[in-house]
Amino acid sequence: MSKWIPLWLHKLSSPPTFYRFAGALRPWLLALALLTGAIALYGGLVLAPADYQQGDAYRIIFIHVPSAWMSLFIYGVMGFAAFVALVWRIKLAEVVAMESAPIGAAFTFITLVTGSLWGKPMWGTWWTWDARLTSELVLLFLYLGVIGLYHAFEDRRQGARAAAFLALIGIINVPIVHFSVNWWNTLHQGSTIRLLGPSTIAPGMLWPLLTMMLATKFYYLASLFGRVRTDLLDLESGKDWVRTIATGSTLQ
Amino acid sequence: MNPTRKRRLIVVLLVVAAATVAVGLGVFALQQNMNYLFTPSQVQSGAASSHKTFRLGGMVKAGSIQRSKTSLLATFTVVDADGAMPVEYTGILPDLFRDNQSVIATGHMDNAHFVATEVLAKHDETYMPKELKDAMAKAHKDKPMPEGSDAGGSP
Amino acid sequence: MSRPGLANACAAMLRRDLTLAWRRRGDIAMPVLYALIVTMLFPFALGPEDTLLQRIAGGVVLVTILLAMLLALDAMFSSDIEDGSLEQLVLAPQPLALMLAVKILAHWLTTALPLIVISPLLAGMLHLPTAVMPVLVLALLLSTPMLSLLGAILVALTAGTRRSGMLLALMLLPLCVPVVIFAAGAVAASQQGLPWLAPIAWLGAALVLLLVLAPLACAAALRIALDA
Amino acid sequence: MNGGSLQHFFAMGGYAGYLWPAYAVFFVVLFVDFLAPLLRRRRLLRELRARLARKAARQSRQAPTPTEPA
Amino acid sequence: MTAAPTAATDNVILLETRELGFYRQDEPVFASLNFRLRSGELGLIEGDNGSGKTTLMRILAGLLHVDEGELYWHGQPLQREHCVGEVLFLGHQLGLKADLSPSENLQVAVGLHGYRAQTTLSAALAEVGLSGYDDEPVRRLSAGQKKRAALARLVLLPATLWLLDEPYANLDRTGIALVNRLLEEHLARDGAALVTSHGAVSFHGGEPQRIRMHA
Repeated sequence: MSKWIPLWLHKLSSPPTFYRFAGALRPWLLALALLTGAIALYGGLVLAPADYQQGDAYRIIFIHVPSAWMSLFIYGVMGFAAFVALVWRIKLAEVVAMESAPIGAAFTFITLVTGSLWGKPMWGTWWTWDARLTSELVLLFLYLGVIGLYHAFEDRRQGARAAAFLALIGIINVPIVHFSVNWWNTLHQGSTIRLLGPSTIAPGMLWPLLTMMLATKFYYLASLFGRVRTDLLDLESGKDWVRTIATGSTLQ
Repeated sequence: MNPTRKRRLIVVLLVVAAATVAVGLGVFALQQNMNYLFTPSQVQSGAASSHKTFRLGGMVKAGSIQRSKTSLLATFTVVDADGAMPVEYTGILPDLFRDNQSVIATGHMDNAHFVATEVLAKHDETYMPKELKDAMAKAHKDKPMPEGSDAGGSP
Repeated sequence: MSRPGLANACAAMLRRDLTLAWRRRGDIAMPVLYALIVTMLFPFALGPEDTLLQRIAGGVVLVTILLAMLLALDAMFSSDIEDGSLEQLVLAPQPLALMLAVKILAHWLTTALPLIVISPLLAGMLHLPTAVMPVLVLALLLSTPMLSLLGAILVALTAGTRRSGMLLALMLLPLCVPVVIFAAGAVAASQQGLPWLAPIAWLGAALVLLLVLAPLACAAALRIALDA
Repeated sequence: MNGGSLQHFFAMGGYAGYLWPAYAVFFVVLFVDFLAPLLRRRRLLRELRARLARKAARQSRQAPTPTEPA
Repeated sequence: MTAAPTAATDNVILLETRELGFYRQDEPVFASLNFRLRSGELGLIEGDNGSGKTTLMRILAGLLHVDEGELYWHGQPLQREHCVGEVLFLGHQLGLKADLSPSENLQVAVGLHGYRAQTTLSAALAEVGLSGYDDEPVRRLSAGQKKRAALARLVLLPATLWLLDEPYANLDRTGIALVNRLLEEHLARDGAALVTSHGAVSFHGGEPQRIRMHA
């Protein structure tokens, strides 16, 4: 089964190797996230002009939209890692899937709260049962379910596999929820940034948005690496490499 | 055929059969008319007459907004391509509520006008500075901004 | 030695679960009682205003029945896990998914069916028009098996854990959102005199798919959960 | 940037009450998310060191190495 | 691993483990376990509490995933589908429904597994000494009688390999003799059995293969 995995990936998926790799990369990722985040904030809050319709309130998109993207992107990563974990039983994949869930939940929560803070002045309501909002809420519940199931097991690896299974079921569920709620005509606007055809956003507003998207991606990787490192220490606490780290004088 | 393969084949056949039935039912369901939003012209043609409460969707007619000086009562007209419906609403209207804005109002008919219990403003997915918008508006004289389709993948 | 046919095995399982349920008849009555009490509370909480009760009747009955089923869901495999019957079932020379499907059917017959039988009474308590009742029952007939099937997957996933009541609710909620939307949509449409076949057709489509996929998923989940 | 324009900036065209809480939520949630594993890691390592110390003490007390229960 | 050579070398190798190991939370429960079980042979798995006897049984039954090493069934790498219906497992939990009578319980088992040749339900109950109890719910039986009801499955159902986890627990002297008789009959039919026990077992039908468990 492991012959399908390239050798370097196989090596990287060994916990001590990944621990060192992630430890070396994490500060750089964090620095990149902070740098791009700062640029995006300056661009979004100071440089970008006010919107013709929404005035300054639209500036919430610079965090709302990247967070919403991340909430879905992280679910995708989690689902992929969950699949790998279930099929090939690779420990690192289990850990990546399980440690992605809290970050995804954090971004989903941010999306919901900032969306609410945007919806009140613009639509006139904090919340509406529209397809996007509802599927985002369901996404939050899925994340919480995965986290809850993971922690309900005494055996961590068994919990990870059960929660990974739930994550896979959830992947199918999110679009279904979206379309089922779509019935009740939707209030949320369409997609602004399109892969095909021109974006309907002015360039001065677009670049901070894209930069922030990049920043959240870097942040996700930095946070994920930190979480995975911690979880590996916990899971492998009986192994020699962890003992060396624990007793070593430097907290590396 | 060995039992494992046979079992797998049965499972695959069952899944395919179920998917076929499900697709059939889905196609049938799509052919049914599911309309939860009525435009003023539909209301006037009597399409919504069987409902007590329904949703009215359309654009706010320019210059039709009248606010009461003593209360929160507001009256305005919602129009679509070839219909208009007077609406009355008591409450605080959202900031985006203005002339030529797409709105969705929930409520019921009272004689010839619509009494709304909730008014929501729908904004489009276009973001641009005011100057640019003015410039564009000048370019395509009195052409409304394109209302985007809702088929996008990202929120 | 002779291996029994699938039909025999299914019949044996169904008979076993139904006999067990019959020996504990009191447990069957509990969800019904629960649904009656919850429905009764609504007029008290909202006031006996007919129009208001009528408007919410369909949704209230659906949600009440969903919650009543959730109450009974936990017990779907718990006794079988405790006494080792589930291990024996996993090791039996029969397709596990099929056996689980039979167990789910037995569970549906003993928990959901009594609820569907009293659903007109529940709806009547909230003054749902009689003309809408058949649609409500039809919606329930299609949606409750889905809740049983989805619930079975989640119960199987939590089979290896001790505290699972709240967790089960948290996990089931996102999965049953579409089911509730379509079932309630059909009832509401019928109540407003609109065509209600479309949501019923969607429910049917989902049910057909779940009937095949859920037992397979349930079997996989159970193997994961027992693997410790 | 003088005081007036700074004030103008913070007012955000009258939407300050919505905009700034949104940004605050964004940063607070992500900060907590980032801090949680670091704290957990510190605790883990402390516990592990304590466990190893206890084990070493146990082994030095009983000169012949005892068989650890699996 | 000490696997004493036995006389039954002419029979086919039914089950073989190669370097089998199992970990719980990365702590080895047992490691590099090697043994061969031939048809007509009894394997006695010995070890202290916590040495992984039950874990091994559950692995062999197919309830637990193999972490390390390989399992062979008739010389082929073991897959679940190959040994389906050939293995009977008797674990700590007996798999009896407390609200059903012994015969009802057995009927369910027969419905899933089928009958072994030339057995009937009443004969099986008589053999384990539960003749008068076939309408009593299992809940009201004593611990030893419950065990006997579970043993009746061994009499009634077809299988090549028996995996018996602590079959002597809760049994009186006649019960122990019953287990031994059932084992002897099973081995005489060219069946094989693996039995765990942490106590001394006096098995009269020839010297069993002893498999010691340690981490």
